[in-house]
Amino acid sequence: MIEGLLPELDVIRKDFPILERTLADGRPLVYLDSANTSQKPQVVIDTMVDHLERHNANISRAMHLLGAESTEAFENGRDRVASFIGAPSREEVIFTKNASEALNLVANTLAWKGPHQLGEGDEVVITEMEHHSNIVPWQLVTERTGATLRWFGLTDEGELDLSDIDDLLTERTKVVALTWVSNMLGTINPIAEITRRAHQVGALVVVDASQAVPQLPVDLQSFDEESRPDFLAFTGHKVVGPTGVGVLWGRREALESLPPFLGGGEMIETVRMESSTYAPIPHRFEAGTPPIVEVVGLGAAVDYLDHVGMEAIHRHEQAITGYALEGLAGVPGLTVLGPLDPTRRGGAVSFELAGVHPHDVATVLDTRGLAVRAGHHCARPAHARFGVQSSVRMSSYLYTTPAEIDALVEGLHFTRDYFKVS
Amino acid sequence: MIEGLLPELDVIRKDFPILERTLADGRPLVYLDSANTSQKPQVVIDTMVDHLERHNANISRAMHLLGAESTEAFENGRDRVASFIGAPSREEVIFTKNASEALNLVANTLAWKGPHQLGEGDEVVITEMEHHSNIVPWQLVTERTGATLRWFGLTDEGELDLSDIDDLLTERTKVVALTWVSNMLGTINPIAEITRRAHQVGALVVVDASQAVPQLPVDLQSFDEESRPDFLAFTGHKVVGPTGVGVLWGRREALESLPPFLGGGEMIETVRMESSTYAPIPHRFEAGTPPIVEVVGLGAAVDYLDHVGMEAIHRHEQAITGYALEGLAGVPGLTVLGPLDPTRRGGAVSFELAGVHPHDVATVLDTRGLAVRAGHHCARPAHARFGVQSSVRMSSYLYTTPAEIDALVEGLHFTRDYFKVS
Amino acid sequence: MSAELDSLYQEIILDHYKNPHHAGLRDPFGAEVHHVNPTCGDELTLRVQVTDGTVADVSYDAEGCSISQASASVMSDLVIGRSVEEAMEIHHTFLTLMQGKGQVEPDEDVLEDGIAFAGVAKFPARVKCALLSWMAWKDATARAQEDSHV
Amino acid sequence: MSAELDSLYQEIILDHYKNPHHAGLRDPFGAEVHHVNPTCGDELTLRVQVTDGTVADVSYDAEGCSISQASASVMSDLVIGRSVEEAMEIHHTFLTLMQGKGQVEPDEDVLEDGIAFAGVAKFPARVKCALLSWMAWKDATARAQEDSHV
Ligand SMILES: Cc1ncc(COP(=O)(O)O)c(C=O)c1O
Ligand SMILES: Cc1ncc(COP(=O)(O)O)c(C=O)c1O
Repeated sequence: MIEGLLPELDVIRKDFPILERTLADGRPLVYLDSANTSQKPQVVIDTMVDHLERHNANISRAMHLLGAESTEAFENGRDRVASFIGAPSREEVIFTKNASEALNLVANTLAWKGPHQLGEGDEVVITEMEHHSNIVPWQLVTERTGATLRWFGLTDEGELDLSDIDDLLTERTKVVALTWVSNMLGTINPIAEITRRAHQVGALVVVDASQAVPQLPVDLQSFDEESRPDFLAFTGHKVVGPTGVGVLWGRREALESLPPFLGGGEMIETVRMESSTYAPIPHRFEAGTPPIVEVVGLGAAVDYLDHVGMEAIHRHEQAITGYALEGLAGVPGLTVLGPLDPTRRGGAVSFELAGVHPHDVATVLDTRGLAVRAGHHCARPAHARFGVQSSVRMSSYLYTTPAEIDALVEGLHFTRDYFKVS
Repeated sequence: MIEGLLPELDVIRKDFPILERTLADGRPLVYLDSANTSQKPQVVIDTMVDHLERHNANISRAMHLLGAESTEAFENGRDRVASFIGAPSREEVIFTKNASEALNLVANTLAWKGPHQLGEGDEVVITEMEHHSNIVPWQLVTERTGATLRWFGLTDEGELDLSDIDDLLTERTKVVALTWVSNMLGTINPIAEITRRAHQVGALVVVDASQAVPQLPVDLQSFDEESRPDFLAFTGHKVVGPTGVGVLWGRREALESLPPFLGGGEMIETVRMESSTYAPIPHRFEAGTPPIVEVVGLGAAVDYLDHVGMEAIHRHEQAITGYALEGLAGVPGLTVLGPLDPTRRGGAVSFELAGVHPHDVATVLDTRGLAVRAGHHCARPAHARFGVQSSVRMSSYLYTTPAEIDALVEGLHFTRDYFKVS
Repeated sequence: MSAELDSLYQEIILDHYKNPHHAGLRDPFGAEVHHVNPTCGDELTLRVQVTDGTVADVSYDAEGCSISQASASVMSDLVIGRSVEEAMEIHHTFLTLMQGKGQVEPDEDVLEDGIAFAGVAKFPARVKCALLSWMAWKDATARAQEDSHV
Repeated sequence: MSAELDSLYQEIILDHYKNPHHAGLRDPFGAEVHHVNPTCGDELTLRVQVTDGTVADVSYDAEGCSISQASASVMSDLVIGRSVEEAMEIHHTFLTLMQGKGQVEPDEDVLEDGIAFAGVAKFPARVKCALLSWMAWKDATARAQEDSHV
């Protein structure tokens, strides 16, 4: 018996209709691509259907019963999300279309007049293990404002190289943006410690929590003020919610200090042709009709995770990841990229298999019903750092079983045989 | 018999589950707020459910069967939308989160280096009847770049006042942004003619088609080149599709001339820490995980509209609007804002009822099961133009019946009685 | 249906709507605010004068529906002459009533004519209307106090 | 399952993968392009020399999977020595095969070793791999021709 697995794994699996799907040859689906997107439990789908079939209306603007119901369902989603991440205030929760938009919202608005406007001489610090969505926005804004982009490198073990932190974080540093959990290496970064250091030099801290919120119990209120990030971004589709919705949490004063991002309906107070005034947060950053049914679905999703319990989910991930790392270690020619200690990493495990290109590994596994990802997983610089162009990634979630890991390991042995690797 | 109604209206109504809902007192729902958001047919809901229960995976990046199915479903949505609006090329169809983001995409990127970058001395021309989502983005970009915002005024009949077009459109004009159909006045603007004039002075033309695409047969290919707009925006939730998805169509060269908007996964070609290169359109403007299930739903939505036939839907809207205008004319003290000829307007009818505030009208109607909108409908400047602060708006769609209009008119008589207006 | 409506549009509300108390902007005032209900565009300019910790005067200029106008009238009646502390407590009681979805029993001793708004709580779309003037008053009072502390 | 795999990884493909033809960048060339499969990061630098309307040479440097590497090798074999027009037609035939979801019968007379890719069409995720070199070739050829017309 593997310790730490969710006790009622069978029951949980029944909640996810797609897991019952069988593929060609009657093979069951083995979905090991949850870091890419998670599967959805029935309750999320049903909640969305009920909304569309019975309560659909636009929100806030609508004065009628359906409008009131829809508004309540939407704002209830905000309450649910706020409580899920322990946000100090529900108004600090902004809905975006995905994590990428949330990160761009911050980067993009820092180009414009305001207390934190970037300019020549200012520096933005990121890391070499970021997802492209936490690299490109900072490249764009630094290029456009004349600020300088700098970054933390990585150790050979796949951790942040903090040895030059004193050189990187200076009074020129205006923003530090980094991921909490790497989607490629699985590394968990010391967010609180880095935030504290960044705050000492007066920088804003933006945390990409796209891989953290699905896996770790996140409680913003448990951070002391100095080590609590200023912004935190994640995405609905990785927390068993739908696509089309992401979240930007921001400390109230930090959010209020940003100039408007997208302009339009819902984000205004009064519009005159000559000029406009803007609504308070959160609406100030939610221009246009928001992703209503998606927020309703996201509310049901985080409720579902809460119900299973994030502590339990985290233990399950660690148990499965530990079991996977053991199994993978038995495959000749296989090298894992990133930390090897399952208690100090997330559930995404990237690896190379000597003699077989990652694409070919993925295709062979796919014909056996195993869904993994091959490529650079939107983290090309981290791949370049380790001298590889691409890798295979398996990633588990609360519905993953040890038997599925066995199937993966078996599939990798088969792959080696098929390509006659010796 | 009213001419032009959809022949199988009963059958169509059965496609929309929410229309079977009864409210307090067993009253049926009379939904007259479709310009705000449309209701969804069963086929759209079912298509989304099927996707979530059987094919859910991230797109493009995924190498496995589910990933391939999901990618195909998503890209099929792009084909469907492209054909629905007669786009010259499918790659010119960009998915955003709503119409507001689509409009902001264009406005926001014009602030940055590129052939169309705005600056001092440049002018952007909009109109006084725009939705806030086609005003605020242009206020923001002109303020931020030093360009000047100008606008067409309105005639007393609620049409664009084109008398000063020669003064407004000059070689300083870099962008003309206007709505095709007004969401408040119902006015249909002469898009082709204005585009032709704007192109003569070298301006880009951005059309807000949020109210046009749901109601009018739109065929971009049928425009000759000079009078075809450069950009066209609309939103999924008003064309019987889900929230969380909007569309920006752009002429290929116009899109290619815009610098990147949001940065991140999917929109890149190669990422290095120092700098990145970007994917070709459409992906260049689709950063992060797109609204996958929403695009799948939108594909089903436009298929549904195509199946009923946009010509037939347009005739139906005209018939219902004509019938409504007649009915409203019989209510003492009622003044319609906007054109009175149903063949020259869209289906949104805004009005005032002397002696009763629009909110109070809406509430009384709501207790009778009638859903209308009260307020400024995100078009405050157009209200100011007519010296009113707010109005009541009824808006119909393909499922609206003459009996529902009768119920509205009856409800308005009741409202007058209730408030003892003489 | 008419009963439901009558629970919203109580006579007291319609009376205040037709004859609003304390309407029209007046001097002297310690702070003036302008609040908008962005949903519908209702606008309210409101002045507050605080003297020795007491709400000495409230005056306003409002464009809006019956509920928001009547609420401004009732609110002014309730707070003028009270200590800021007492007035804030009434504000709190009114807020609780409005957010109670019709489940909260209004306290006539505290709310006086304000109890007529109990029915509004059952119309979520109208709660904002009833609260507009209260929110403006709270905002203005806070500012007036800040200024007097400077 | 193995049968399905075998239809993808035909001997011809694995042979080309292990011993790619025309690999390595060569002079002279009229145009050089760098194409990327953004999904997976596969990269290809490709040169084309067009002389008197004929594809005189194609050379490349590729990092990628078996399918993309083998495809570059087969593609070079097919187009080198042909007129640009003929080569474009072969390109078109190959494209049709790839987009045919496994329903298109490959024409051995036109595609020669390229018929081995018929199985790829059944793996939508791999179609891009097979097309990478063809797209690069088409792009480079267009540029080479543009330049020669200047
Ligand atoms: C004319 C017009 N433009 C823009 C919009 C904005 O659409 P969305 O709220 O979906 O961004 C709307 C609808 O609200 C509209 O009616
Ligand atoms: C670490 C990380 N950051 C950002 C993102 C971007 O999320 P989205 O694609 O939903 O915007 C992802 C997922 O793709 C991720 O894993």
